[in-house]
Amino acid sequence: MEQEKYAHLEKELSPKTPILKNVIRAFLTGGLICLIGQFIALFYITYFNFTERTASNPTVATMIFISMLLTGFGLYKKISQFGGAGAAVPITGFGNAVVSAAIEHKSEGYVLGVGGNMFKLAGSVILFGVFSAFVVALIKTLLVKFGVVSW
Amino acid sequence: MKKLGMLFILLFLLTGCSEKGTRIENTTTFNDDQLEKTLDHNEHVKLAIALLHEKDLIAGIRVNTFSRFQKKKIANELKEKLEKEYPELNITVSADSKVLLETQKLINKGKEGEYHKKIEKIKSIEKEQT
Amino acid sequence: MKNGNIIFKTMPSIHSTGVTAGPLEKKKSVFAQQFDKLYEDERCDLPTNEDGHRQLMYDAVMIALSKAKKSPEKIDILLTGDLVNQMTPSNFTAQALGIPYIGLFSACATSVSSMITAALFTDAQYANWIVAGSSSHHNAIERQFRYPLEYGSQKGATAQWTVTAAGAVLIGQNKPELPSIQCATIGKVVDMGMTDPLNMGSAMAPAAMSTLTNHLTGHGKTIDDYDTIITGDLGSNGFKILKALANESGLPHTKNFRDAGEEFYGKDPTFKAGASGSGCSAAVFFSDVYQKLCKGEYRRVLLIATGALLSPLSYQQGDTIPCIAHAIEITRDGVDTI
Amino acid sequence: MISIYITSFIVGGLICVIGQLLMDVAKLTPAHTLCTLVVTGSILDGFGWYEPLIDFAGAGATIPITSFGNALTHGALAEAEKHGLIGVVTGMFEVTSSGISAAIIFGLIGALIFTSKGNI
Repeated sequence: MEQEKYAHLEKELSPKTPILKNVIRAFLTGGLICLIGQFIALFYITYFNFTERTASNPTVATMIFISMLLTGFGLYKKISQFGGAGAAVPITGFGNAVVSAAIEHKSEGYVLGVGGNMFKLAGSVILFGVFSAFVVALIKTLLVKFGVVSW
Repeated sequence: MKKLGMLFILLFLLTGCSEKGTRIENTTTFNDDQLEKTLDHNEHVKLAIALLHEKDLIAGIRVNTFSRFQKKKIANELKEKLEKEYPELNITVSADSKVLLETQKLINKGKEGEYHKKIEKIKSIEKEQT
Repeated sequence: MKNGNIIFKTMPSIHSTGVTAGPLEKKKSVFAQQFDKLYEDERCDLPTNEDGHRQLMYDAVMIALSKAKKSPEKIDILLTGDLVNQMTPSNFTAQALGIPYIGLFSACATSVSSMITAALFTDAQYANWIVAGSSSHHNAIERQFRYPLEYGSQKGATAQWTVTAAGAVLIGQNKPELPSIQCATIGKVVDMGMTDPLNMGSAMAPAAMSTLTNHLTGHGKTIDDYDTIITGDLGSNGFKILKALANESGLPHTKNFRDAGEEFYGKDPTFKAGASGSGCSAAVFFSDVYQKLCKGEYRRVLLIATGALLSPLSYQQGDTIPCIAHAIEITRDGVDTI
Repeated sequence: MISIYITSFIVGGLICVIGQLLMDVAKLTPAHTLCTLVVTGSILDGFGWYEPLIDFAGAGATIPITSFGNALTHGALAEAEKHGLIGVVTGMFEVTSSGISAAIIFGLIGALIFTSKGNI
């Protein structure tokens, strides 16, 4: 049998991705995580000297802390299985990627294992975040210099 | 699950329109009628709490849900407007809920002796960037 | 030998088997009762996953030996394999057992490829007693092939769960009352251009089909000659495709087809398409199938173990997933039926 | 005050829906999806569109990974405004350090406390 014909057959028989179901679950999970973030932000705004803008830093750190606990107790993968991108896209998903890699590679020691592999999954997010930020900021700065746009 | 989504959308639409409010505390001799009018008449402002003390005017505002996209611009415009109306005052207008919250707390406590110190603190927090 | 089809003239027998499995298998596998040893701890009370993996294999071999009242010194060759890089769990097992050893890699088809090799050694009279087997350990394999265990990634309906299990068989000269290896087919690598490492069943199904057809034509058999034709770890999706391929290629029916991967966790939807891993086929073939052969429920079976020959490197470089399937025919009928 | 919770839920949820569609429809791996979102966030900030979204949705915009790209660009732009071109490089982590430092610290603490489990 040829590859193309098989690919056709395989596509016909394999279960379809339940996109609508996944999307609804992602919406609810992601929305809920952000809602929890909003409550944490409110907590920092109300009880500490943070404004709406500055509260996002401690909020993010707190969310990552919660994510560490959920990851360590083996719950985050269950949330992810339910929520898909709803659990991966929030910063807690970033935390999960870092913490899970760190926990997994503990057996190779703290330097080569944890240290060397911590950003195995999350590293690409940092790389592309930093690089795109560099390009965007560079373009904008140059455009401002040449008077095309203003800050 | 879909029902839950509908409920949220409904709530979302409902909260777009809630009552307006303006509260002003004045410990100075400046006339605050114009201030009240300016705050009241701004179509974006849902709630405003302002405090006039010595040389300071501090106003925390909350804007309507869909005006939040441009809430910094709204606060800046208000500030410019008020600066014209009260050229002698140091004016701070912020749409940050922290400023609103702190100003409200300050007024509710009502200890005039603390006003100056607290106002300076609010101003310094407000200036901090993320 | 022609086209990979082998006939074993002396019909080496499977004298005993040993199967071990982890705690999740103890709870969730429908075959748990038939396994010889089940662990309470997923690392078999050892520090790392790989240590646990090694213990699984070691215990499986020792159980198979003790059932036949043999000690490791009496064994001529050990033929085992697993999925960890360079098969270190198997290597350490061989070191601990002190048996002359060749490591074999056919991914999840190692259970059958090791049996074929063992039968060849026995048939050629180079060895009296050979232990063959394979194993896999969920934690050790997942972190190597996919993500860290605690990383949350949404698995689709075609994903399979690598089992924590090991199976070993003791193969020796023919003994008429024991299940014996009559013939086998060494598979060819089949690549249908599938690239999704989370849908291995559909990558492996054509390999299984190719080997099945080759075995039937090469040995002049029909599917009705077998009480069951059992594949290793196609999972529900791959198994469905295999049956479709069988219908398309003109096989009369697929009633007696089984798939160890699909059955392993009792079609529990939390395991998605079912079980996989080189321990999966070994555990089922050497427990359920072997016991049914011994009891006489099965007279003749065809075991087809399938393996996806990929590595994390190969699929990240955009390569397709080449697959292999090896078949071995085991019978209770005496030598006279050849 | 209630409305910020609703907007954060909806906007956060919708960003995740975009992520889910990238995974299910465009067939991207989770890593590719996250990188795409980060780059999107950083480009949006280049146009000055992400900050208004944060004002509108609060945590709904700051918690998804898009805000990471936004914050990196924002830091770089803020420094560039003050110090010119060199600020593009120096200002990048001005704003985002908290997310990364928290991830590093809690990652190590997590590794100290926990071991991974192969449960389902």
